[in-house]
Amino acid sequence: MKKVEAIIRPEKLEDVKKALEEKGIVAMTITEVRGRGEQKGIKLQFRGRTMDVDLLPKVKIEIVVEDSRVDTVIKTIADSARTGRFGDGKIFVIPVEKSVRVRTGEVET
Amino acid sequence: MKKVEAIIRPEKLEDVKKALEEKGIVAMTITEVRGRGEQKGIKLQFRGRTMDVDLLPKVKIEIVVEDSRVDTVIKTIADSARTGRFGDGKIFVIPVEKSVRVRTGEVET
Amino acid sequence: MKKVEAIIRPEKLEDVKKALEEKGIVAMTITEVRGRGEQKGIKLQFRGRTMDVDLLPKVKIEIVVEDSRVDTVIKTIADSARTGRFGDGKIFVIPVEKSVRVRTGEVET
Amino acid sequence: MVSNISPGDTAWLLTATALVMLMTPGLGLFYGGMVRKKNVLSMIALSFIAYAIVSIQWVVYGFSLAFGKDVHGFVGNLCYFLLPNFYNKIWPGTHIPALVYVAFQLVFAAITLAIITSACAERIKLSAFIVFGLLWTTFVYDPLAHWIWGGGWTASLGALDFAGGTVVHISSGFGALALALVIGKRSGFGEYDMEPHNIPMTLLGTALLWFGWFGFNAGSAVAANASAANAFIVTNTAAATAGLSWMFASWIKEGKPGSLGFASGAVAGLVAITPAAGYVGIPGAIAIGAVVGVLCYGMMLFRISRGLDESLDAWAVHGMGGLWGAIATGIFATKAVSDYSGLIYGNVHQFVVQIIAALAAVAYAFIVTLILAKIVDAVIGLRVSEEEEYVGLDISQHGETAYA
Amino acid sequence: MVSNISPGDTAWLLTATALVMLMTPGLGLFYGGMVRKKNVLSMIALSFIAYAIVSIQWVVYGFSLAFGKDVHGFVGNLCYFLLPNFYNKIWPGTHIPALVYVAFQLVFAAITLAIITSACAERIKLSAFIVFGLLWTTFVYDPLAHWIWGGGWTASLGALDFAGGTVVHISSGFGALALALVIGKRSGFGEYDMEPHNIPMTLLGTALLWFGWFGFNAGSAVAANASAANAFIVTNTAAATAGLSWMFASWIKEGKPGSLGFASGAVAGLVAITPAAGYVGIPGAIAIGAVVGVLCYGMMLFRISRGLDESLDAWAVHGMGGLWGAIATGIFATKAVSDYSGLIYGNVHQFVVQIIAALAAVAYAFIVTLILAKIVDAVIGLRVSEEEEYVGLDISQHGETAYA
Amino acid sequence: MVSNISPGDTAWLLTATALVMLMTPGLGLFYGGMVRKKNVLSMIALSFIAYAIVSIQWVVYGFSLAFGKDVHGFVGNLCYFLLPNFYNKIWPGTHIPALVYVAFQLVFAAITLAIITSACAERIKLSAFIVFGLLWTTFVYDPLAHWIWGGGWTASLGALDFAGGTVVHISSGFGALALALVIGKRSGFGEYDMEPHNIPMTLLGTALLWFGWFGFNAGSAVAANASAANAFIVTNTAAATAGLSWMFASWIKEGKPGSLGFASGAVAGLVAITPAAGYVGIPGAIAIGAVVGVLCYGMMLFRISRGLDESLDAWAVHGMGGLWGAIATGIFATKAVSDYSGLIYGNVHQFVVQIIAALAAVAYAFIVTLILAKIVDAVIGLRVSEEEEYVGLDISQHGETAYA
Ligand SMILES: Nc1ncnc2c1ncn2[C@@H]1O[C@H](COP(=O)(O)OP(=O)(O)O)[C@@H](O)[C@H]1O
Ligand SMILES: Nc1ncnc2c1ncn2[C@@H]1O[C@H](COP(=O)(O)OP(=O)(O)O)[C@@H](O)[C@H]1O
Ligand SMILES: Nc1ncnc2c1ncn2[C@@H]1O[C@H](COP(=O)(O)OP(=O)(O)O)[C@@H](O)[C@H]1O
Repeated sequence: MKKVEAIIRPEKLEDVKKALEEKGIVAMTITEVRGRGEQKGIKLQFRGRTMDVDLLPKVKIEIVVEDSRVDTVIKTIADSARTGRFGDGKIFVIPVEKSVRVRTGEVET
Repeated sequence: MKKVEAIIRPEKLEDVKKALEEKGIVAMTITEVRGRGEQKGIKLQFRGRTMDVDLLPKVKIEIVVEDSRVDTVIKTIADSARTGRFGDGKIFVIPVEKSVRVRTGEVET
Repeated sequence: MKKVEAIIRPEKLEDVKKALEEKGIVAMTITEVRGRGEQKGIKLQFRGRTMDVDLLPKVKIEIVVEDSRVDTVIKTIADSARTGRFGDGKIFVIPVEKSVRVRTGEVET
Repeated sequence: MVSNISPGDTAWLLTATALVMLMTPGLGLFYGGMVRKKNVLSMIALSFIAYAIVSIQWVVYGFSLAFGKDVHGFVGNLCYFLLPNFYNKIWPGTHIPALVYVAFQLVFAAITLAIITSACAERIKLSAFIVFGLLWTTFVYDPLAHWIWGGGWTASLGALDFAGGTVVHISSGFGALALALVIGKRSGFGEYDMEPHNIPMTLLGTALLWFGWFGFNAGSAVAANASAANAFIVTNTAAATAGLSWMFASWIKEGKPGSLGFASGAVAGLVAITPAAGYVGIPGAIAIGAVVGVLCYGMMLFRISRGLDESLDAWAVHGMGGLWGAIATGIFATKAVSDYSGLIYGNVHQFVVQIIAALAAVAYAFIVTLILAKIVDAVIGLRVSEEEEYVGLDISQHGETAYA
Repeated sequence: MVSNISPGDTAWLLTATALVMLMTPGLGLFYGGMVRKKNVLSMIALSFIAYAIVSIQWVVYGFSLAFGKDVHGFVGNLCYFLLPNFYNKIWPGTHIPALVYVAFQLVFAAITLAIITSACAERIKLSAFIVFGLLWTTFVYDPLAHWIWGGGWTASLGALDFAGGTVVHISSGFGALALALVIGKRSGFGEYDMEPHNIPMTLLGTALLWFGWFGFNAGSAVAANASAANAFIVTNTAAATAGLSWMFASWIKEGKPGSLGFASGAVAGLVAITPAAGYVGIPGAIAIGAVVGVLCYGMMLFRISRGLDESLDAWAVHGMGGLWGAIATGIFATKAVSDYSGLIYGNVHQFVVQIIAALAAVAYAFIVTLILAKIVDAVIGLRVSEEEEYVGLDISQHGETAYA
Repeated sequence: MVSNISPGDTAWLLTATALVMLMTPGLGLFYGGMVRKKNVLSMIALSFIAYAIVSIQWVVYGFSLAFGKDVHGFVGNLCYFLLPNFYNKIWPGTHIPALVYVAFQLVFAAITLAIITSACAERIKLSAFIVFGLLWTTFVYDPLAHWIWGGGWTASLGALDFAGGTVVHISSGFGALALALVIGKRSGFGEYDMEPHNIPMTLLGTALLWFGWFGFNAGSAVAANASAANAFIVTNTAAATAGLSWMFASWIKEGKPGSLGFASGAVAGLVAITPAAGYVGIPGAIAIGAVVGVLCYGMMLFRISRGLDESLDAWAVHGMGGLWGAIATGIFATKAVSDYSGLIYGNVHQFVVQIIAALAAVAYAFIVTLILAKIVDAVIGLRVSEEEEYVGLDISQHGETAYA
């Protein structure tokens, strides 16, 4: 099992959710985060000065899936979250050793 | 070392904390998240329509422990967070390679 | 690749950011969390009673880097986040199997 | 006829009416801060909707039920249905246009219904509240207002209620108690904490209530005169004293004084001085405030200890505070500020009359509310479903999320 | 001369002016709650800055343009530049000091400019707004105020506008429409949701607007008399009715009644009763409110369906609500409360005059705003850059973050 | 005797008193938005508690110290202890009931103590504040109020202070400076940023302050007359001008105009016009406002550059703004609006008197506050422990968390 951790633009969350649903991926956890990529956020000019606006609001989506579906999840998120501009986000894949359903106590590995 | 990541009902947090303390597990990190499981949240009826209320508020508990205590942590959380209804949550176990205490710089692996 | 997950005092975030920038580490994701360490937070006395104030506000910094830079990141964070008092925080290292840039679809492993 | 209008009195009453109007959304914020994030819109909306329902009911027939021609000392008749020819009328016994008097009384009726929403916080069905609210203001508030202010039987008895201790606070407080019993506890009540989600919002609500209460009490002189002045200052004195009194009581008992405690105490002080504001002086106000802070704090603890989910303490603060205020009026009334005197000046009669009128209001409000709530529950159901309650009323009743 | 001041009238007008002043920041909160978190400071600041600009403009020359000696029925001259010798003046036809009249009129001019910020929410450049605002209040508001209240041509025609249906609401509503067309949609509009970030803030704003509107309408009697009393109570009636009317309309259409719907409806009711408040009675107020709630709700849906980003619905609520109110005044005016009567009493003339005056205001406000907006856009640019819009105006225009 | 009451004046003063009352919680919100999330309840609660303490102290003996029979020009005696027989009294020189005058003065005393909490934000022990507050209002405010308004020595000198430039603003501003020196910096001050946690809350506070200030200044005419009208409009003019002035100054210096800058400037303008409101006209108000915006902005920068943690700038805004206002009264006073004239009309005497009175207030407030703060610090300790400060005062002093 893997955890796919995607950090995307907040305004793209609905699109991503919809795209994932179509692929049958429903379960997910969402966290509001702030972040910056290698460009150090966005540069604003004012009165001859430049100001970096970093740590822009982002949304983190976490989805735990069996290994076989990881690539689908990644592709679906990447496609639906893309605008083509800086700040579109990143997706990380992290190993998960075990998963337990609290309601039933069932364990999956 | 492992990170146990549990996503539970917010109203169960106090119970879980208490149960863990009894087992000697004190350290933890809490994040407010929103999430949905495979049921796509809760269905509400109104005027003949159905509305999915998804992304309900949840609490994520992260606890890093030595491998030997992972099962205790999981069991304690699962038992104390359970109501038996949909939405009780999930627990994931993720490998941790190293841990550093900022105050002292001590490293544990 | 690894994810370095550091939980630090909120008031140290600026210092940590600056220290990391000097080392060329710019990209990061920030989450507001609450946490307690083994000391169970801070003890306050009042009218003869003692009260544990636990789950103090913390900031979680997540940085995904190539393996070779992990130690620099850890050291830089630890040094710049340190006050020497309880509550300074913890740093965890978690394996990352894959990383995808949404904008371009590029995959790194 | 219009020649007898006093612009000064009218200016003050217009202002006072606006001040009291602001109390209802103020109460919405006061309550809204105390519920969980998922119910804050519902809580504020209930106050607004209560205000709107009563606003219409009052000008159509509510004012008439309260102030129309007396029917057996119990209620007014419908002679003032839709306020016929009120434009050129001066309200008898005053120097203000009758329409100002109607408006001033309207805002009292409105907030009274809003207070009762404490009892059904975080679980009432919006449609049920609308029906219940209309019934309640008609069958509970209007008759009670008639009894004391419309020439009804407690007025004849000689009971004093300057600005609504019985009409507004006892009625809503004990009404809330009855409603809470019928609607039942919130799911999870007593099992886990339901912390207030936004205390600054509650403190803002407190500020608006305190501010508006000057209109409530000093406006009840229905003139810009010495009686209004007295009501103004004793109102402030009682609120301040009660705020500190609750704060110190909780400081001693719990080791820390909550800001919510101060706020609740202040409201309790405002409640208790309401019936007395035109009859007591500064020393009486201090006594009334000091007692009510401790009293209502105790009543809140008692309510909690009994596992009773009258969620935002309308009963403990308005009901019991109003009861104390009604009785205290019979204790501390002094000839220094009006024609009436109370127990401490040897006037046992006034004291007894106050108790009778207050207990009658307690009984009437409790019983009729119980009946109305049962009927509404039976016919359309007071409560939302378990799922709706779990996701919160903001989403389930309004389709909205308070904070994005 | 000062001997003719009525302290009662003056007291009420001072109060009314303060109440109306509070509406502008109240509107800032009303709007601020509806934008995204990254633009809330900008939204509130725009209201404050509009208020400040007009505050200075008005005492320097704005009042004079509106109320100075008539020039061809179109605008006032500059005889009241800097309010010469106003201290000892009583405003003609009233019993209040001229400076109170100036202040009362000032707060109307100020909020009108603030209403228009709906159209440029989340995308206007602060510097451009300052320039645009100064031009707009000078070239749109001041003449329109003159037309009806300063002895201009619509006044001569016999048009009625008690408290500013044309001057304040039509002008800002149709001005907002024009400005929205010039400045264009927010980036992302129609692609993804832009949810209100803090609905309780909007409800607080609603409360302050409602509260302040008593000063707006009942203050427009410029005396503490029966006309003020009538304006006060019909204002409340229309607001309550319209709040419920919008709420029920959206309940039927969308299945759930939003608290924002109630709030928007209440504001629509307040808007619509504004021109009518001194001329209609309770039944008229109920009719006006019931219609306007449904009407403005429909107009909002229509605007959205057309993909028009007049972001916070100044056009749908103030523009169309004001238009309806202006016309409704000509329908429901009754001799029971003033010297005028409307269509339902057979007075076709008044009805026609109202329509003419309203349409003239619509046309004037729309066209002149369009021109001014185009000019400002051409010269300094109305909009922030794409990046600035993306990070939000709080950071890009003010260098601040609302919530830490 | 009661026959001489003017209902109009009384109506206005009742209203004005309520408006000023609202300023204290308004200030709590203004301050509360600027502190960190963990101290917001403490900050608001300090304002409420200041209000409550003074409310009781004032009716018991504070009013008497300020307005009782003069003792050597320095303080009043205790002849008005508990306000004996005030019900039927008209306040001398006015047409309002004495109790209204007492209440009006009360709300001034209350907010003055609240302003000073700027200096001890995020670090004061609640119990220490209660003791300090009671001492401060008694030994600093009451004598200063007597000096100028109770027939004390500065009044005899001919100093002018229409609504409290010296009494309220200089006293609290320089008192705050002294208190900040004694209590010391917040831990972490200068090391890391302490960003305001909720700027919309501060803007709401600004709105309530501005609104209430109309009561403050126009109420100080103690009548609904031309002087009140003048005070009203110059208050608004100065606030608007100063808001824009601070905004533009920071725009030039920092490249961006903060909404907090506008808000601080507006408050500075309200402060500066306070002593002058009954003596200057519109041009004077514009001058006073334009200067004070830049001045107080500079003073804030100066304070920060000196590493001084007078946390929320009561000194820079109220102290220095009040000082400027007091002096400016001696510059811009004009016979066009009162019997007094200032420096620009050649009256050097008034100018000198203003400076003497202002500096005396500066010195008295600073020194006595320093002494009182030292005493309280020595006896019970002003500051919370380091841990308590770290977790925040909401939890450590009140056992509460603001937002859940
Ligand atoms: N190396 C990283 N470690 C942690 N988070 C990252 C990293 N790189 C990017 N992110 C997160 O992803 C977000 C979007 O990244 P960004 O670099 O702006 O995308 P893009 O490369 O398309 O411009 C950032 O705001 C940050 O939260
Ligand atoms: N596969 C998953 N990936 C990420 N988060 C998940 C996943 N499954 C569940 N969750 C999280 O756990 C929460 C509770 O899950 P849920 O499925 O509702 O529990 P249950 O299975 O008992 O009904 C969800 O709201 C979501 O935050
Ligand atoms: N074992 C753990 N698992 C998860 N989070 C932890 C753990 N230990 C510490 N933390 C996080 O780190 C924060 C700081 O830890 P703390 O123990 O207070 O530092 P120190 O050891 O220097 O006192 C905690 O508040 C918590 O959020």
